[in-house]
Amino acid sequence: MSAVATGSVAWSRRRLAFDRFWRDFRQHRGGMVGLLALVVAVVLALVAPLFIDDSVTSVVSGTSDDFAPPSLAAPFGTDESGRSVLLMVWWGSRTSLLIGFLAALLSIVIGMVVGIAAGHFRGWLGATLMRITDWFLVLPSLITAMVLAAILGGSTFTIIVAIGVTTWATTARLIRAQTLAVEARPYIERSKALGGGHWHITTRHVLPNVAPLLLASTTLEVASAIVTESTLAFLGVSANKTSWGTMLRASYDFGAATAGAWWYIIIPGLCILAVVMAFTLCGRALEAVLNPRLRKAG
Amino acid sequence: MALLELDDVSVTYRIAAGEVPAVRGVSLTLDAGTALGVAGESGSGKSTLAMALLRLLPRDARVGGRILLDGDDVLAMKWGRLRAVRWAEASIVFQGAQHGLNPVQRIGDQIAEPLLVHGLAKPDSARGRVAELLEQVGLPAWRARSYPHELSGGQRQRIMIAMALACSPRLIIADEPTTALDVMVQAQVLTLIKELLAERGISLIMISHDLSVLADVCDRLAVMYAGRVVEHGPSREVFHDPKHPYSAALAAAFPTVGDPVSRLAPKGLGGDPPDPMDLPPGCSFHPRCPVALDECPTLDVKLWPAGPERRAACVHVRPEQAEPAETTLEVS
Amino acid sequence: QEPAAGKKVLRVGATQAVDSMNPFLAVRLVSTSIHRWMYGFLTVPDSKTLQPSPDLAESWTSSDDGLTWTFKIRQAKWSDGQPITADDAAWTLNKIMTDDAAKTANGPAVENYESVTANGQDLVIKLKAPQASILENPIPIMPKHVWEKVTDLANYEADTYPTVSSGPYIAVEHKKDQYVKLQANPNYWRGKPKIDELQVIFYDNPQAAIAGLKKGDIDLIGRLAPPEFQAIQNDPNIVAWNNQGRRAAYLEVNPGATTTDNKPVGDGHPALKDVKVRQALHYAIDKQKLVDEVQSGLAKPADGSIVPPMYKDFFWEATGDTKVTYDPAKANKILDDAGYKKGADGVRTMPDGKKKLEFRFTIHADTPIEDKLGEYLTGFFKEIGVTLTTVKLDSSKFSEETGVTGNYDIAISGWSVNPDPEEVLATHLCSRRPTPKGEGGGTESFYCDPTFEKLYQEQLKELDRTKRADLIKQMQERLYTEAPIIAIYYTNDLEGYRKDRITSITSIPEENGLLYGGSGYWPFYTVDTVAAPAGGSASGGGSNTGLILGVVGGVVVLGLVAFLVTRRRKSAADERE
Amino acid sequence: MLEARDLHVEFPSRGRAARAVDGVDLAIGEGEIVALVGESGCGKTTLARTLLGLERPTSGSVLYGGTALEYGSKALKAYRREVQLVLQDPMGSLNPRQTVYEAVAEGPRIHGLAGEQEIVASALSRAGLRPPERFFLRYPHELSGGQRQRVVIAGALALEPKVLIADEPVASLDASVRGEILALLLRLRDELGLSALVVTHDLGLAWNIADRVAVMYLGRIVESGPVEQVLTAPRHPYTQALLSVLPESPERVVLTGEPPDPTRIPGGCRFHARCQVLASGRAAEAGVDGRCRTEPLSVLPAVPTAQAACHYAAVTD
Amino acid sequence: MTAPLEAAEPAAVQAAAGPGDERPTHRGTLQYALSKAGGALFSIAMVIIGTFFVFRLLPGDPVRNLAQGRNMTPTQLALERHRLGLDKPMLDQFVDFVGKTLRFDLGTSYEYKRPVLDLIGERLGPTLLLAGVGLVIAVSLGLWQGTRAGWRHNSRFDRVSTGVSLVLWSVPTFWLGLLLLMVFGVGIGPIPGIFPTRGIESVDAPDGFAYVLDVASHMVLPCLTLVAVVYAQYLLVMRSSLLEEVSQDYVTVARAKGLRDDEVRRRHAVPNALLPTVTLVFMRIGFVVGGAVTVETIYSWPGLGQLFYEAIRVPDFTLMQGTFMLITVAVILMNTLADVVYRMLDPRVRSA
Ligand SMILES: Nc1ncnc2c1ncn2[C@@H]1O[C@H](COP(=O)(O)OP(=O)(O)OP(=O)(O)O)[C@@H](O)[C@H]1O
Ligand SMILES: Nc1ncnc2c1ncn2[C@@H]1O[C@H](COP(=O)(O)OP(=O)(O)OP(=O)(O)O)[C@@H](O)[C@H]1O
Ligand SMILES: [Mg+2]
Ligand SMILES: [Mg+2]
Repeated sequence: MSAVATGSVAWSRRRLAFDRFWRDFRQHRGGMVGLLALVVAVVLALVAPLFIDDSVTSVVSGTSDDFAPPSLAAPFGTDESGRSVLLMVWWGSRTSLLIGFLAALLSIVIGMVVGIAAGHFRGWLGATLMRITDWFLVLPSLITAMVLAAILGGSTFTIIVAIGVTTWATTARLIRAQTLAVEARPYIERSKALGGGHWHITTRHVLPNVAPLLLASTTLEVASAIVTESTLAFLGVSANKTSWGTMLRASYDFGAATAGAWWYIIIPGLCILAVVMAFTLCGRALEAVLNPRLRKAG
Repeated sequence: MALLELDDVSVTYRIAAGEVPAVRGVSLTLDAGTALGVAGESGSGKSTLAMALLRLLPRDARVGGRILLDGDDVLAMKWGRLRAVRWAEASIVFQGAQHGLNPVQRIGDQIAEPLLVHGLAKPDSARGRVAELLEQVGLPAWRARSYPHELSGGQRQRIMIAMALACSPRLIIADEPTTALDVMVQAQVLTLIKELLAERGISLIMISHDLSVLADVCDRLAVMYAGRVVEHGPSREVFHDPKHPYSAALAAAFPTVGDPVSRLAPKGLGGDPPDPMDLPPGCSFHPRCPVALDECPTLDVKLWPAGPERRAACVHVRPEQAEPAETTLEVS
Repeated sequence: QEPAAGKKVLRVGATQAVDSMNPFLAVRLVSTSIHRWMYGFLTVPDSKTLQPSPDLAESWTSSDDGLTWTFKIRQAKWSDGQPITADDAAWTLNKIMTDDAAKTANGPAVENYESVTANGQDLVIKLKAPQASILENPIPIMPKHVWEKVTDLANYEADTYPTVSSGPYIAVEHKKDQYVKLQANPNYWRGKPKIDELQVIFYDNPQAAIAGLKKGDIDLIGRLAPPEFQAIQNDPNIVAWNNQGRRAAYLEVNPGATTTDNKPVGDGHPALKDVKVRQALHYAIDKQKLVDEVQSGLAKPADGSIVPPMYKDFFWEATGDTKVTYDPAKANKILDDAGYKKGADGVRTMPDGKKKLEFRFTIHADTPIEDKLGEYLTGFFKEIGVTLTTVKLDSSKFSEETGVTGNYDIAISGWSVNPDPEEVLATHLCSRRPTPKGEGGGTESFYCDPTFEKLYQEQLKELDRTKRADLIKQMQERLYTEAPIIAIYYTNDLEGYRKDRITSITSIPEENGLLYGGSGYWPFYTVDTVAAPAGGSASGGGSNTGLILGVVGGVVVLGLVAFLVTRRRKSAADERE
Repeated sequence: MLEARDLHVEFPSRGRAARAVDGVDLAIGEGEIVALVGESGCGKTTLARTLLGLERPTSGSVLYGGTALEYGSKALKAYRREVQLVLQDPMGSLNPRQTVYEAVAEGPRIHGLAGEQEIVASALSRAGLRPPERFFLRYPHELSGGQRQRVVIAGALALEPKVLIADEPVASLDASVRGEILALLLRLRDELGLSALVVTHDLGLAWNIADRVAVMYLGRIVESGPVEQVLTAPRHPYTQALLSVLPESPERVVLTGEPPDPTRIPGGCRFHARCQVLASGRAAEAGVDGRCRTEPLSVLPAVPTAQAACHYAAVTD
Repeated sequence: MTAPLEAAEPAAVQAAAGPGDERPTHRGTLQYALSKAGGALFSIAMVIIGTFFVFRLLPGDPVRNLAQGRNMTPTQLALERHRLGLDKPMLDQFVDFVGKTLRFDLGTSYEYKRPVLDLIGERLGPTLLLAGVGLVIAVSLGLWQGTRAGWRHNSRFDRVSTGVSLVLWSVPTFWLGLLLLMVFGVGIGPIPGIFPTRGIESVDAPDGFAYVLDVASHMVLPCLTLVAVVYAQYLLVMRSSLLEEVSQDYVTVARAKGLRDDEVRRRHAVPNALLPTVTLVFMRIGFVVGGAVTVETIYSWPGLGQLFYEAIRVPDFTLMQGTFMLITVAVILMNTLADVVYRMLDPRVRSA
C-alpha cells in the first residue's frame, strides 16, 4: 500500500490544491483575460519558427514599399524597409518575451535567495543581506540599468543582466517580509521542535509559502522587464535583435510619426501594452488568489 | 418597558460560495437596566447579532426581522436618525479592543469624537468630560494624550469602555470584552463593568463564550447555537441547571477548582461545530447531542418554556412531551 | 516679447545642442556653424567655387619655399567698435599653439605652424613644412581685447552677451540646451545681413523638430535623415532641399593592420590583405541598390573615392577600365582566379584551404541604417561565396577596434569633407596608424602605401590649385584601385525650409549646395525672411495659440474636475451611512 | 525524566536584559502531568521553549534522563524525538499549505523513519481522528479547531515521544471542545505513559488534568506542589490572588500595580510591589515586611512536595 | 515602468505592521534620524565605490572612449591620460576619485568641456520643476482616486479608475510620450496641435505672468506623460492600503459612533492608509527620475534626464558617472527622508 498510496496521496493533494487555486483564479475576470492573452502571446511566440524565420527581419527580403499602409499583403503595414510589421512584431515577440522572462527569472532567483536568506538567518548574515538589498532597492533601477547597458554594451545578455541586477531588490524585500511572517508562524516552531533544520524549514515551509507570491511577483516582474527592455532600446542602449523595443526605436529613428506611418508606432506599442497588461492582470489576480493578506481585501 | 426588542432577527451573509445564515430567527427582549449575556461557541452568530443591532454589518449581509430600540425599528431608520441613535443611545465595546482604536489618533480625541459628533460637547468642554470618563474607568487623565500602542491590553479595553460611556447611552453592547485578556486584567475589567452597571442603571448586552463569566455579570443568559438561541433564562439558573444539552456542555467546560467531580475528568462536547452553510436538518445540535432522540433529525425545535422565565429549544422540554421537562442531562 | 513689427527673424531647428559657446572648445557642428556666423576667419570658401577667398584676410602672399605666409588683415571693426587687427589673429593662433586647452577644437590646424607674428595689419605665419591647405584655416579669429582676459580657457564658457564678433551675427542670448539667439551685426564689414535676428532652436527629438517645421515653429532645418526628408517632401509650405552633400560613406577594409613600426596588429582576416579580394568585394557591391534601399534614393552611388562630387575641383570619378561596376560574375572570377575556392557550403576558403572567407562587418550599435547596410552587403557577398556577419559596437569601442586595435575585417565609416580634402586624405597615411604602444593616430584604414605617401607630400607643397587637384585625384584613384576603403555612396544634403517664411536663401556652393552645416556663412548671410506683421506675429503664432489654448484647456479640465468632485461629494454624502 | 536546573534565560530588550526565566528548578517525572500557571509575560512559554532546546539558557541546564542537553544539531535532533511540543494556536501550528498527512508525516520524514504511512495512520487514530484515511487529504482550514489541535497532537505522537510539552494547548479552542482535548491528553498518559508539561493561565485546566502544578511569577516558580494541595490551600499570595479571580470564588483580590516587567525585576521578594498581604499589612503583623522588601527568596527546589517561596508563608506555617 | 506594482513596501511600514518583523525600539527621534543618516552615508559610500568600479569595467582605453574616435595624436593622448590621472596605479586613482567626489568635483565633461557639477547645476532646476510638478499632480491624483476607489470597492469608479491606471502603467513612457506629442503637439485629424513640443519656454519668452503661462504650457505634455505613468502606483497602493484599513475594527467603531461615511473616511481610514503611501511617494523618487529621462528626451526638456541621456548617447562617461552618482545620492537621501518622515507621522513608530 505504502509507496503507491503515498505517491497518489501527494498527487491527489496537488490536484486538489490546483483545483482550489483554479476555482479561485477563475473568479478574477481580469486575471482570466490576462491569462488568455498571455497564453496566446506565448504560444504565438513559441510556434513562430514553424511559420516564419529570421528572414522577416531582413531588410533585403522586405519587398513591399517602405511605410506602406496596412494592406492584405501586410496587414499591419510595412516599416522603413518594406518589411511587414506584422511579421516583425511576431518574430520580435520572441526577443521581447525571452528578455522579459529571463530578466524576471534572474531577478526573482536572486531576490528569492537573498530574501529567504535575509529573513531566515538572523544575525550578521541577515543584516548584511538586508543592507545590500536596501541599497539596491533605492538605486533608481532604470538609470542604473541604462548605465550598466551603456557600459557593458547592449547585447541581449547584458540587457537581461542589467534588468535582473537592478530589480531583484524589490523581490528580495517582499520575500524577506514574507519569510519573516512565515517564520513567525507557530508551525515553524513546531517544525523545529520536530527536529527540522535550516534546510528543512526553508525548503519545506518557507519556500512553499512564498512560492505563490514569487509566482505573482515573477509575472509582474516580467511585465516590467518587457517595458524596461523597450525603454532601454528606445534610449538607444540596447543593441538587440528585433524586439518590440528596437522596432519602436527604429520607428523613431526613421521618422515613422512624421511620415504618417502610424501603424509602425502603434502596433509594437500596443503589443507591449497588451502583453504587459496581460502579465500585470495575471500577476494581480495571482496575488489576490495566493496572498491571503490581499485575499480578504479582494 | 423593554428597551430593546428583537423580533425574529435573521442575518445572512452573501459570499461567493453561497449564503451563510449566521443568525436565524432570534427573538429576545432586554429590559432597561438589566444585563443580558449571550453565550455560544465560535461562529454561532453572536458578533453578527451584536453588529446587527446598530446596523453595522458589511453591505453583503442581509438583515431580516425587526430590531426595536425604544420601539423604533433600527432596520427601518433613515441614515440620519440611525447616526443619531448610534453611540448616543447604544454604544458598542468590540471584540478585540486592540484593533478598535485608531492607532494614529490620541486616546482623548477618540473618546471625545462621539461627543463632538453628536453635539453633546464643545471641543473645550469635551476635554473635561474625557478626563472624567478616564477617571471612571480608573485611568489617569493624562492618558488622554497617549496613543493606543502605549497602553496595555487591559488599559485599552478600559478606554473602549470609557468611549462607550461617553454619550451616556442607555445600552452598551459588549462583544467579548475580556477575551484575550490576562486573568488578572480580565478580573479588573469585569469588576469595572459590574460597578458601572450597579451605579448607572445602564442596560448591557454582553457576549462571551465563557458561561461562567456571563453568569457572574448578567441577569439573564441566552445561549446561541448555529445562529439560534437554544436556551434563555435567568443566568444563575441557566448556568447551574441548564436545560439544553448544549448549555450543559458549555457549563461543564468550566470546572470549579476544588470540585472533586471535575478533578482529572475534563468534560467536553464531542463532534464538530456545525457549518452554517450546511446545517443539519431538524435540531441542528442533534449530531453532537448526547441525549438525542430518533425524532431529533426531523424535529422542528422551538424555544419552548422550560420553567419560570426560562425557555429552551430541546425536544426534552417540549410541552406535549410525555417525559417531564426537568430531565437531568448527563453530558460526558 | 512679440517680435517687433517689421522685424525679420529666422528660426533654425537643430537636433544637436550647443556644446560650448567658446570657439576654442566647441566641436559640435551646431556650435561651429554658429561660430562661423559670429566670427571672421582668415579666409572663407568662395560661394561659387569653394576656393578660399578673402574674409578677414584681404589678401595674402607666400614665400617661394611656401614656408612663410603673409596675410593682410582687412580694416574692419569688431561689433564693439574696436578695430580688427593682425594682433587679434596672431593672438588667437598663438593661443592655440601654446595653450593646451585652446587646442581642443582646432589643435591639428596649427600643428605645422612654426610661429605667428603680427605687424600692424600684417599677419605672418611661418610653417614647419609646406602646406597648401593653409588657406583653409578653420580657426575663427577672436577679439584679443576681450579674450586675453580669460585665464582659464578650459573652463571658460564665453557666456557674456552680446558677444564681440566680427562676423555677420552677434550672439545675444544662449539658453543651454534650448536655443541661441543671434542678432545682425551692424558693423559687419560686408554690411548688415538682411534679417534682424537668427535663432537656433534645439530639439532633442528629431520628430518633434520635423513637426515643428511643419507647424511653423521653426523655419529651417538641415541635416535630415532620408525618412525625415520624405516626411516633409509633400508639404506645400515647405521647400524640401535635396542636393549633393559633403559626405562620403565608405567601407574600411582591413588591409592587414599594422602599427607605425609596421608590426601587424589586430585580427583582421588574412584574405583581405590580398588586393584581389578587396577588389572582388568592390565588384560585388550594388551601390545603386544601396542608394535606393538604404538611402531611399537620396544619395549618389560612389564611382569615386572619398571626395564627394560637390567639390568639383577635387572630385575624382573612375571611368573606363578602372571603373568598378556591380558585377558579381567578375567578382567571382577574380576570386576563382586568385585561388579562393568555393567549399561545399558555397563559402570560399583561402588558397591554402585553411580559413574560410568569413568576414565581420563592424558597425555602430545605435545606427539602424548601418544595420540595414550590413544586411544588404551580407546578401551581396553571399553571391560571391563570402560570408559576412554584422558586429555592432558602441561608438567608443568602434573607434578603438577600427582605429587602434585593428580587430575588424570590414567596417563602416564616412566623412564629411571640408572644401579642402587634405585632412580626410591624411587619414590614410602611414603616420596615422597607431603607435606600438597602442595609441591611435586616427587612421581610417590602416593603409600604408608609398605611392600614396609620395603623392600626399607632393600635394602639400603644390601651391598651384589645378596641379594640386590633380595630385589629389591621383591619390583618390590609388585608394579606389587598391581598395583599402570602398566608397559606396555620397549622401545628399537633405534640408527643409518654409517657403512662406524664407523668401530667399543662397546655398553654398550657390549651385546645388548646402544651407545648414556648409562651410562659410553664405546661406545665413544672404537669407531673407518675411517680416513679422504688425500686431500678432506669424512667427510666434504657433506657440501663442498653443499657449492660450493650453491655458484655457487646463482651466477647463481643472474646473471640470473640481465640479465633479464637489458634485460627487454632495451626492455621496447621504448615499450611505 | 525532564529537569530544569537553575535555568536562566535572558533576552536583550531595549538595551536592558529581560530576565524572562530567572532561576527555575523544575522536574517532570515519568507519566506525570505538570501544569505551569502564571499570568501573561511571566516566562511560561520561554521556559517551555528552553526545555525543548529551542532557546538556549543563559545559565543553568536542561537535563533529560539525567544527562545535560547538548546544543549540537545532531544531539538536538535526537532529543526532539523524545520530547515534543504542542502549541497554543492549532491553526497557526499547521502549515496552511500542507495536508493533514504531510503535517503528521513531517516528523517521521525529518527523522527518516520507515513505514511513514502506518505511523501517520496510527498517530492520527491515537489522537482520536478515526478513520485516519479520511483526514489524510484535508487541509487545516477544512478542519474544526478541535480537529486541528488533534492533528498537532498526532504530529507530536508520530515520533513516539516520552514527554510532551503543551503550551496553552486549549486556550484558543471553544469551551465545548476544550474538554475533549484535555481528555485526550489524560488518555495518552494512561495508554502511553506519556509525561507532560502543560503551560496554561487557566487554573481550572490545571485542576482538570494535572498531577502537580507550578505557579510562576516573573521568571521564577513561586509555589509548586500537588494540585489538590496548591489549588485548594494556596500559600503564596500570588496563587491566592489567581484563585480569587475565578468567577465562582467568593471574594476577589484584584492585584494592583503595573504588570510585571522582566527587565525590571524588583529586589527582595519579586512579588512584593503587588502583594496584597504586604499591602494589607498582614505581612507587617507577621513582621516579615522588611524581609519581603529586601531579602530575595531562594529558588524552590525541584521536589514533588508542596512548597512556596514566600516569607510570610514561611513564618505563618 | 520598471518596478513591480505595489511590490515594495516601505521599510518602516513593514517594521510597524509586518508580523514577526522586528519593531524599531523606542529610541529618541534624533537618535533615530542619526542612525538613518549613518545608513544613508553608508549607502552613499557604496554608491561612490560602486560607481568607481563599474565605470572601470568599461572595455577599452578610457581616454579613447573619451575621445570617441576624434583624432588625437599620441602626445595628446598621453597628455589627456595624465590629466585624467589614468597613468597612476588603481589605488591612487581610487583615492583620487573619492577625494574629488567628496569635494564635489565630479570631473569635466568631455563633451561640454565643463565641470560636470556645473552642467548638473544648470539642468537641476528644470528637472526639479518637471518632476516636482509631475509628482505633486501624480500624488494628488493617485491618492484621490485611490481613496475613492478603495472606499467604494468594486464600484464602477473603482473598476474604471483601476483599469485606466493599469493600462497607463503598462504603457512604456516613451511611447505614450510620442503619442501625446503627435496628438496634442502636432495634431492629428481634427485635434489641433495646441501644445508646444519642445523645451521649457518659447524662444521669445514673454516676461512676468505671461512667462509663467508660457512655461506652464510647455509643461503640459511632459507633465501629462510623467503623471500618466507614475500615478498608477499611488492609486493602487492607496487603494489597497485603504481596503486594508476599511476592514479594521476601528473603522467599524467610528461608524458605530455615528460618524458620517465621509467623516469615517477622512478622519479615520485615510490618515491610516496614507502612511504607507507617504513613504512610497519618497521611495519612488528614483522611479520618477527614470521616467523623467525618457520624458525629457522626447520633449527636449533641458533637465538632468536629458543630460543623462545625452551622456549615454555620446557616450560621455565622466558626465554619465557624475549624473548617475548625483541622481542616486539624491534618491538615497530622499529615501532616508522618507524613513524619518514616516517615523514622525506614525505614532506607533515614533518614540513614546
Ligand atoms: N463578513 C462575513 N461574510 C461571510 N460570513 C461571515 C461574515 N462574518 C461572519 N460570518 C460567518 O457568520 C457566522 C457567525 O459569525 P460571528 O462572527 O457572528 O460568530 P461569533 O459567534 O461572534 O464567533 P466568535 O466567538 O468566534 O466571535 C460564522 O459562520 C462566520 O463564518
Ligand atoms: N525572543 C524574545 N526576545 C525578547 N524578549 C522576549 C522574547 N521572548 C519572550 N520575551 C519576553 O520574556 C518575557 C516572558 O515571555 P513569555 O512568552 O515566556 O511569557 P508567557 O508567560 O508565555 O506569557 P503569555 O501568557 O502571554 O504567553 C516577556 O516579557 C517577553 O516580552
Ligand atoms: Mg464574535
Ligand atoms: Mg506564552
